[in-house]
Amino acid sequence: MANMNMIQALNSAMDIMLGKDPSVVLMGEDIGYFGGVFRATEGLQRKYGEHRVLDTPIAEGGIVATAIGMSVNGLRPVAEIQFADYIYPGFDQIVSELARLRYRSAGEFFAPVTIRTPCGGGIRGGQTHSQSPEGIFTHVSGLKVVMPSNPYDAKGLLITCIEDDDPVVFFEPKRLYNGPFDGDPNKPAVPWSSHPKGQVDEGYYKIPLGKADIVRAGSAVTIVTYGTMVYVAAAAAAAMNIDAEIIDLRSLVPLDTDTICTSVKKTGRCIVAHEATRFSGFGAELLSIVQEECFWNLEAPIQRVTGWDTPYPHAFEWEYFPGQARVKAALNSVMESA
Amino acid sequence: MANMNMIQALNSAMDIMLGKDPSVVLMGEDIGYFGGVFRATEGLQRKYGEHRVLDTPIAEGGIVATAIGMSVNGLRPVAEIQFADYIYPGFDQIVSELARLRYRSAGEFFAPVTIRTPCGGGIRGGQTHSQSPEGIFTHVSGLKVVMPSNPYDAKGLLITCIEDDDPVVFFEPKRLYNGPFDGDPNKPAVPWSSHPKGQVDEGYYKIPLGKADIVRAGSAVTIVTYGTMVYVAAAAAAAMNIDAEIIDLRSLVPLDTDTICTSVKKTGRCIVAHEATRFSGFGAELLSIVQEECFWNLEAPIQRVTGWDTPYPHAFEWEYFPGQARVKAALNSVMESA
Amino acid sequence: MRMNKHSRLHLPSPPARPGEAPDFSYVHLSPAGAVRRPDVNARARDVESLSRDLVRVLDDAGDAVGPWHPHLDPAELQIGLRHMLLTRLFDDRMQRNQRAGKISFYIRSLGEEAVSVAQCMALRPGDMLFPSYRNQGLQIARGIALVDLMCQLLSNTRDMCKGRQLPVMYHSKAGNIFSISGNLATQFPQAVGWAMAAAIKGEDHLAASWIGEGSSAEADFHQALLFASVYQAPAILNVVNNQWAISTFQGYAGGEQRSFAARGPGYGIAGVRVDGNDFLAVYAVTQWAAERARTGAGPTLIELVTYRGAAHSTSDDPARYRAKDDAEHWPLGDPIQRLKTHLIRIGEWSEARHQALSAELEALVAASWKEAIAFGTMSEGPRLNPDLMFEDVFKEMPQNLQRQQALMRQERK
Amino acid sequence: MRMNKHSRLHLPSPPARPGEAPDFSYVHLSPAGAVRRPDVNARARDVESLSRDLVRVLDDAGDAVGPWHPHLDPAELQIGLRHMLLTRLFDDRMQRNQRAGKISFYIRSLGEEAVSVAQCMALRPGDMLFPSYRNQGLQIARGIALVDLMCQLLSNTRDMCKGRQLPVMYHSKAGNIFSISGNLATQFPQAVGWAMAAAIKGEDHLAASWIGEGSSAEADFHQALLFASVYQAPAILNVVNNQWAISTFQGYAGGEQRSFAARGPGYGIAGVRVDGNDFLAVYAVTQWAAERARTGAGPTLIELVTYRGAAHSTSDDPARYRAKDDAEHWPLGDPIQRLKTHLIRIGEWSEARHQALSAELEALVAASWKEAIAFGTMSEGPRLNPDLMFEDVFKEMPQNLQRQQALMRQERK
Ligand SMILES: Cc1ncc(C[n+]2csc(CCOP(=O)(O)OP(=O)(O)O)c2C)c(N)n1
Ligand SMILES: Cc1ncc(C[n+]2csc(CCOP(=O)(O)OP(=O)(O)O)c2C)c(N)n1
Ligand SMILES: [Mg+2]
Ligand SMILES: [Mg+2]
Repeated sequence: MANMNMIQALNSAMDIMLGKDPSVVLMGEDIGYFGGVFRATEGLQRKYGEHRVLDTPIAEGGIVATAIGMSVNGLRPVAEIQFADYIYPGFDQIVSELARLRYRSAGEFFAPVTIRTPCGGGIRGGQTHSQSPEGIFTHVSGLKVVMPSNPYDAKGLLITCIEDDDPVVFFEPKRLYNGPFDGDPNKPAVPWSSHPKGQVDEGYYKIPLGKADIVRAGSAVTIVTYGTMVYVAAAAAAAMNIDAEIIDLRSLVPLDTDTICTSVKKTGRCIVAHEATRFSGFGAELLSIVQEECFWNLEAPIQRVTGWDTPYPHAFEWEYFPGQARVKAALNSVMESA
Repeated sequence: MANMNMIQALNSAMDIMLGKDPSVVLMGEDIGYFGGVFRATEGLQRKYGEHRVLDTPIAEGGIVATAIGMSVNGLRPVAEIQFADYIYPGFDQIVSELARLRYRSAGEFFAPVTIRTPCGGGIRGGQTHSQSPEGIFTHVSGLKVVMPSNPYDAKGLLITCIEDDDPVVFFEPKRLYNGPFDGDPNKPAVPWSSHPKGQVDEGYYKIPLGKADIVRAGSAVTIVTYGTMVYVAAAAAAAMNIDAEIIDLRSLVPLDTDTICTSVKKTGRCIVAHEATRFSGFGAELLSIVQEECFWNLEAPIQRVTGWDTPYPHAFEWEYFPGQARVKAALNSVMESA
Repeated sequence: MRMNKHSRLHLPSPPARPGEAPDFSYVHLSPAGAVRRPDVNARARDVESLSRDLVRVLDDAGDAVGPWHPHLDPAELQIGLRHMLLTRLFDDRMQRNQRAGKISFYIRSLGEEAVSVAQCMALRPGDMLFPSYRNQGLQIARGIALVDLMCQLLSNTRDMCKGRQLPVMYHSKAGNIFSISGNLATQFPQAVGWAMAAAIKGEDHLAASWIGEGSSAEADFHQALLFASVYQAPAILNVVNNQWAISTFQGYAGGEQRSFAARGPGYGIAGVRVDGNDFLAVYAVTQWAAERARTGAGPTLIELVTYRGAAHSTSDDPARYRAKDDAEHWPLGDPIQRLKTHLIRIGEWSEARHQALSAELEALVAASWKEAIAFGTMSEGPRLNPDLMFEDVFKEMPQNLQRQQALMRQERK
Repeated sequence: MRMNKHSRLHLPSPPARPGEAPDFSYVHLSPAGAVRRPDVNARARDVESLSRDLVRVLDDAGDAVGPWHPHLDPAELQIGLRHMLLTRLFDDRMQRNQRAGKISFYIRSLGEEAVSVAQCMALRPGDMLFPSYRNQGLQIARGIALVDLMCQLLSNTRDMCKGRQLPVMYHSKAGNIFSISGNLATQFPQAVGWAMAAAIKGEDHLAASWIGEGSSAEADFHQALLFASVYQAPAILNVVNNQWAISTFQGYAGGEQRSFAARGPGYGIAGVRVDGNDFLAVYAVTQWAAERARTGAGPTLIELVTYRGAAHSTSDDPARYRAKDDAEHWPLGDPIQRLKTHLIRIGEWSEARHQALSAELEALVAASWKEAIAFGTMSEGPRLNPDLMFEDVFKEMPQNLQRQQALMRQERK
């Protein structure tokens, strides 16, 4: 066990996989010699060579397309998209090709590509360094969608994704790279070294996709969330002294419906929370599933806690970000309802 | 008034706008000399000239990008994407640019572009001529999203969209081009000439965005839907002799939440129906809104009727398509629940 | 060029619309044998003229001339003729089947058979092919059984795609032919990625891909050239310039200003323009490009100048947008006729043998069709199990798809 | 080139990494005055050599020589010098402000000032500019007030973007400068669309756009060139080759094989490679391109060869990936120094005047900053109303945003 922040844990996962499986290659903008703008691939090119850790042109479409071709030729590319906000030039290759290759070729061809990309706000990055587009990808049949919330999970999930024979979009909430964040920008930053999930096994281990983590058991209300909002929601519930059961989904597709519904059937109340914009966000799917499966158990309408339906505004970061106040309002509403 | 099918109605809308406003230009693949693969622009290049009705390279990204530039220079481009399945190469320009230009420039620049694109299945088009990606676009702040279900609405809505100063993605359910379709492929095709909404005013008229149409008033259950499913749902309810209130949304963004909620508060039961895949589809947003706004009125869980979560399979079109059987199952469930 | 008196926007126009006389004077031709054949290791910048000229081997008389003459064994040429003829007869029959309502959709390659057949024959079986929908000649030259292609067209119980793709969207893992996409040009940079992987693994296979000149307008064309150039990937990137993209003339893909091959040198990639209806020239140029790829001299962009002899697809009617007898005036003739003439001229073929071959191949097509329909047609015989709809979305079927599969079964009761 | 013994993938490498000696021998130079100046109406295919050569006017001594000498009025040159110097001093001060925590982020254009300033001056006020984030010289040369730029950097109450954009993402409707996007290269084809509209309307304005050489790898680069070629749009497409894209050397954008200007001829577009640090050459080439655009001779692709003198942005540390003293060895020198030397040489400038100008401009920057911070800073003074967050998503605020705005207000109580 070692102290690792999320970047180090991701680096460790890739290090281990490069060492273990000669078919694993990393590729992306600035990821080679430089080690990535967030330094997730630091040292890996030096260790494994330029032909295993490739710098690429600034062309997200070309990165995804060539990764598909490489994977069809037996490699297992892990492609970094520098910011999730820049994934759209690769969208056609992801949606029309990566996600559908296995299906359209009746399983003869498949593309075990992992796309890693930092997402989310809270870093004063403005509208093009703060987006949370995960919901869009969850609507694309054939893609797996993962978002860890801590170093331990990040490493185990990334190893699982790299070994998975299906394509995965792996979102990394960049505000959590250096430590958990409870939504209050005025508090001093907390490092991962002071958090149990910052204790990371140095060796190879996996965390299965489709298994949510109950980060806090509780009986009063179920909070279904993932990424940064795990900490924001926990802090808000704690501040209100509400015995919330907090579920960190970790993988959005496949989705651990059982854990969610078991919890809601127990608590009878539910909020879903994410940073992404509200309208047609992934929260709508979560809410829908809970409504469909747990309707008769619900004692109050399910509430969504989300970013507002605007682009991410640079100067209004903390009015935009779904912080504790927004969670509390939802908790209030869901607890009060009778 | 004249008999028009949906193609003729769309053609009439563009004809009128080309005639009325010299800043309107049409552009797209095969739309000029040829008149479009679905013939929606037939005759318009001959009538208004090659510089008003432009054939373009096969490059959806370039089409959207140049349309944005043209609109910033005072034109009002109506761009056709030949099939909605081919909109993704233009996705970055739509999401990162078209949708956000007004916001990021604090209103100084804006892009009044209308993107028309045929969507949906039921025409044996296989996975790349049958998709219903509207849900994705509804998640993008700054875009309006419209889908008419009949010639009369198609014309009035398209004129509104062209005149609208915000960007719009205008989806045309291609299975409805020639007539309403109740989901049964074995019945003889019904032409628009035998349907009241095939009677179309030949002149200029508008239908506002954000106003849903109650195509059938009823008291037993609310069916919230749009596009092809309007007819499928109506047929299923009729066959079951259920007094359904059927709401044709017409515009998804802005959404007529009031009409939906007023209806559900009256009926106490609701299903939402669309052709698109279920997981994170627009139905999830509709369900969520109804759950949030009408929870205490609901007598049964809201049900979703959708395509399955797979690509659109060529050989299994009618097992895939959400036909009357699927609507009936949902109606049964929502009506039985006590 | 027509334009409104105010607009000064340039709008490309084809030389002949319906009712006008065909005019191919815009096609720049070089005489057969006239274009030099640079060393396979020449640098891209030193072979730029190849992107403007037109490599041709067969002259009007049917003789093979000049430095690009590949000196193939007559037996090879006969195989090439056979594949091309089979491709055409297969197309003819499938077209008729579509018209008769037996398949839902079809796309012919009439007049373009040399492209796929000669290129495939110039490559090795281990080379990976990333075709477009108009490369059925690749399937045939790689020896995919007609009945397998037909079963795909029928979406029947032996359909390699398990009913999931439109007709003609074949693939063959065993034959090293990639799955065809309905989305134009996507395979072009994928092929480059495949080639990059071959290089990373130190293997000497190459990847070849084909797109239409219209599709070269897509972003993926640029991505393919760029990545191929940066990593000097062992790839052959082919633009089949058949002059039309549905109704849109090649000028709308940029062909009015410059050849498509000329894009290559702009990216530091060798670009070669070749007579796409000249089996020998296509073979020779492909062989040259393949040797470049295998010897580390980098990728090649080949523009195959040909003509779409038929409608775009069974959904199209070209009489609406181009001169009716255009194809007959095409200056580069018909690829099958030209190879046949050559073979006869060198004493390795005859009208009689041609007749016999035609008859044999027609019989093969007919027999294959008979075999194929035994596995089911659109209206009769066995049908694929709709359960298959839910497989292969993921490697393992997730819970929600299992549930949907169960619901689907219930619906069908 | 380093590679594993098995891999044969080519991997571009910069000539010097940290600790290595700078080496710019890869940069192909032409002597000042050596490159011919074709007629503005020359066809793209007839000016291909311009895409390989390097247009230069100022020689090492500071004299202006050769056919591209634009013979500008000394007063014009002095204005150019002033704009460049102001750009640099503005950059210096903003960099220091960022380091002092007064703004969140900044991007300098150190060493590239001639690109924006000379190009802007060679264009007309009605021409529309589509800049990247490293073209602050355009804003300055177009006369946008420093205080307006600073208020944007501060996201304060006078911020033209109403707080919605990262620092440096300016725009000016009145100044005909388009809104800068954080997404690379998107503005390139938009500029072409703007130019197409100008042509459709029969106006003789042109559109000019700028991207970095690294960004030319994006699909939008291809779309811009393609649409510009097809419609012969009155556009000037500029690739600023400052050799680096964050940590990535220009070889990874394809520059190892061929110049970026050379992409132009591949699309049938005139391509010109110009010394980006030579104010006169940049001016002359831009003027030539503008005349082409206005006279219907079509678009031009200009590669401006320069060097990124500073870090990519305030978030970057180039010592991690390039030789420390690289910039000092850059063979094309410093644009401000070079124009200054020229002006002195022709007797139109002096060290004393330069000192005085520097002092004046520093005072202007300081005064502007003082004015700007009165409208609020990150930590003090007035602050934009967060209500603004919900405006301009649509022209009219829809119901759901009104509701969210109300909720936001409640949260803040
Ligand atoms: C991304 C995308 N856009 C549009 C289409 C519709 N489409 C199918 S084929 C075609 C024309 C392609 O022409 P070309 O590339 O020249 O190939 P050819 O048909 O001539 O072989 C078009 C526009 C598509 N399939 N994919
Ligand atoms: C689509 C997209 N991908 C990646 C980035 C991240 N990024 C910002 S600047 C930059 C480097 C650009 O280099 P270049 O185009 O050469 O311009 P320069 O910074 O040298 O002026 C990168 C990769 C981005 N902003 N947008
Ligand atoms: Mg073609
Ligand atoms: Mg650069």
